[in-house]
Amino acid sequence: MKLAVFLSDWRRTEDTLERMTADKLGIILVGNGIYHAVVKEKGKESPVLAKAGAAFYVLSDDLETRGYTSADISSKVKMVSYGDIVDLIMNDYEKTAWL
Amino acid sequence: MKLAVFLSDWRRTEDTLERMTADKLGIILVGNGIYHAVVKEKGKESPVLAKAGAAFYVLSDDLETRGYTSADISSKVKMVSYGDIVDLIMNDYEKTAWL
Amino acid sequence: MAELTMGVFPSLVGSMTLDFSFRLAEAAIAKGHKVNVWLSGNAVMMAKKGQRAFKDYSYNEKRMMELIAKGMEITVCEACAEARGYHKEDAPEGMKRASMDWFLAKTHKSDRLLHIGGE
Amino acid sequence: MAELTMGVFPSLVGSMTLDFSFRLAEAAIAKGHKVNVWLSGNAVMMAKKGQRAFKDYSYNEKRMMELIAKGMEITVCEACAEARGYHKEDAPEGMKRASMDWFLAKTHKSDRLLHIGGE
Amino acid sequence: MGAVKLMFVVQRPPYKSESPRLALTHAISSQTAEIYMDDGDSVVPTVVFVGDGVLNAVKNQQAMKLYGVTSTESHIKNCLLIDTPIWVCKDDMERLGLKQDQMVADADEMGAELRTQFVTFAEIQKEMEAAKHLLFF
Amino acid sequence: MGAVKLMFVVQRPPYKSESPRLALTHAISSQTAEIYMDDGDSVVPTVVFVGDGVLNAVKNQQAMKLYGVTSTESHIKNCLLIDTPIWVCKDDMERLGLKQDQMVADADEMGAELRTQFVTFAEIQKEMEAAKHLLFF
Repeated sequence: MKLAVFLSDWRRTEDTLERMTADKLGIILVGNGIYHAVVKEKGKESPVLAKAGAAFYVLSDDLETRGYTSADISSKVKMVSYGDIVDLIMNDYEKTAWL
Repeated sequence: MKLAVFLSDWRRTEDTLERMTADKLGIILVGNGIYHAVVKEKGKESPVLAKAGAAFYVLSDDLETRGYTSADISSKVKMVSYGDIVDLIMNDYEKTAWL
Repeated sequence: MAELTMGVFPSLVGSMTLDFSFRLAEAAIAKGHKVNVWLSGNAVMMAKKGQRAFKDYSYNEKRMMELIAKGMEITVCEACAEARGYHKEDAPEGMKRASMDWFLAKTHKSDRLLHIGGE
Repeated sequence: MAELTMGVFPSLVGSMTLDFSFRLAEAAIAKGHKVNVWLSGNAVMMAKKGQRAFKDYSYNEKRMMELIAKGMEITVCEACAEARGYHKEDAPEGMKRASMDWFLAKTHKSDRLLHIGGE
Repeated sequence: MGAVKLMFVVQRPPYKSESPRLALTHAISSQTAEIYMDDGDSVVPTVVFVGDGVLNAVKNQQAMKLYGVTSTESHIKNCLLIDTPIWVCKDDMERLGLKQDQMVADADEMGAELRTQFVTFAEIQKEMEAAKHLLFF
Repeated sequence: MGAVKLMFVVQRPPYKSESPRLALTHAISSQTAEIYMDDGDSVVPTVVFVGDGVLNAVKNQQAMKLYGVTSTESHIKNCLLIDTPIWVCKDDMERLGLKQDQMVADADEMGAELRTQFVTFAEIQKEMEAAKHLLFF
């Protein structure tokens, strides 16, 4: 399946993401999920960014709301707008999961 | 200080409890906090019950709401009622913290 | 043009998830998609008109009304609303009230579903 | 007899924290304590009268009214209520509306404070 | 389009959140959704408990007696009664030390024919692939 | 009873929850609480950011521009302006890789005299002991 996963929390209370697989997987960081793109806890990148085979996106509005900019994000992650998210879920992926 | 701490979550998103100290510390498990009294994840008791020097309480109503009884709780934990919680916070402790 | 149905459950103020949802709906409509929104759980807080716009709280009533005018279909869970004391006369114009089966039926023909749970 | 002030922030339906809070208040009053309750954040959802009692949703209006009759003082954050579209005429009888300083002042003389945050 | 498969995935424990309850009540409402659909169309939900969500399926919940609200146990039984599949991830039950005899396994007393299925995450993954839409709670 | 110390402890990040905002607005309201109290009485709040709560104090938040809501940054500055102490746990800043120049350190442009204090958890613990009441958000 082609799956777009939304993460909106920094401290996650589920481990579904780690266990799921998809032929094509996009992880869209929104809300407090944006911290996975910018915070290096104890010097290490968020384990979310280690999900094998996934493409990573971060919503610019939510990033900048919290005081960060494109200069701060991991090179694995692409900045996107609301319009880009619409295109991702309508064109690039078939199913969504807000975890 | 004499501190009564309330825990109402199973997957906690703070680590304040681990870092705080109190001369007298009571940990009152309510809501989904009751799982700390009964669930042994991977065979191990909840790390909450390892907090040094603390007394542990679990609200019977919230325990039984979730399908557990006094027979299921760790021997470290004492079952209490709403009335008992009132006595604890009014008589035995001076400050409270709902984490 | 395709059809997107969103099920939104978190509350008006707090998580900013309704702010997100209406902005996403706006972007989808701007791209020519049909958008349906189902509000359940604490998201039924949108079913009380006359919310005041303060700078310290999420305020979505105005944007929601504009999107309804642009063809967004929005329906609120009737039982979830009544349990919170929101009656028919409280609902903003253009918002429907229905039972949960409305949402289930909408998913049937929708090309995409974005279901946003949580409080 | 001592005085307990509770600050309660989570929503009416969802976490069951308001159910907890009113039951604790009831137990404290039964033991002769004076109880003050401050509702802020999504807990202002109690400031809408006419909530329907369904078995699938937390319902606290009846217990709250009984506790008010027994002397519980309960005040709701005015701005938090207005932002959600709850006006003065929506509030149940006996519930006061005030700004946040009411709560801060209450803590001054209270023997105990139980502040329950969260959504 | 005929029947469309929906998958309701409950990932979190009961009562502290309204989500598990809403997953079950929404799934149950699929029964009456046909009034909004064309002849021959239907939605077919499966409700899956994974992660800490398996705690929703612990039996003997006293929510009605103690708090006056329907228990998630009772909703699970209602699902079984109307033939909505209930799946509980046994990998997570094992992780949390839950035995099958602690769980809501059937609604025999209500006359339900369907029983709870205890499945692996691999089976859940497969079902996710088969569903048209996913709803995570 | 004179002055009573209150400690507001913010443990979680901003925006996904209303809590950090409410901690700040409630602390600010201590300024006007005297109308409800006897002469000479007052409440004296300190607002402390610990754990992931330190993320509230990252500067350059664009919440007003992008979502039309006051940023927590702006509320922190308002606290400083009315001489309400703002403490940020530096142990947690270090853990999350936050440098002091990324943080809201003052409200000089508003004419505030007070500045953010970057403190250890040990100092916070001491202040918790000194406060009459604790409010965790």
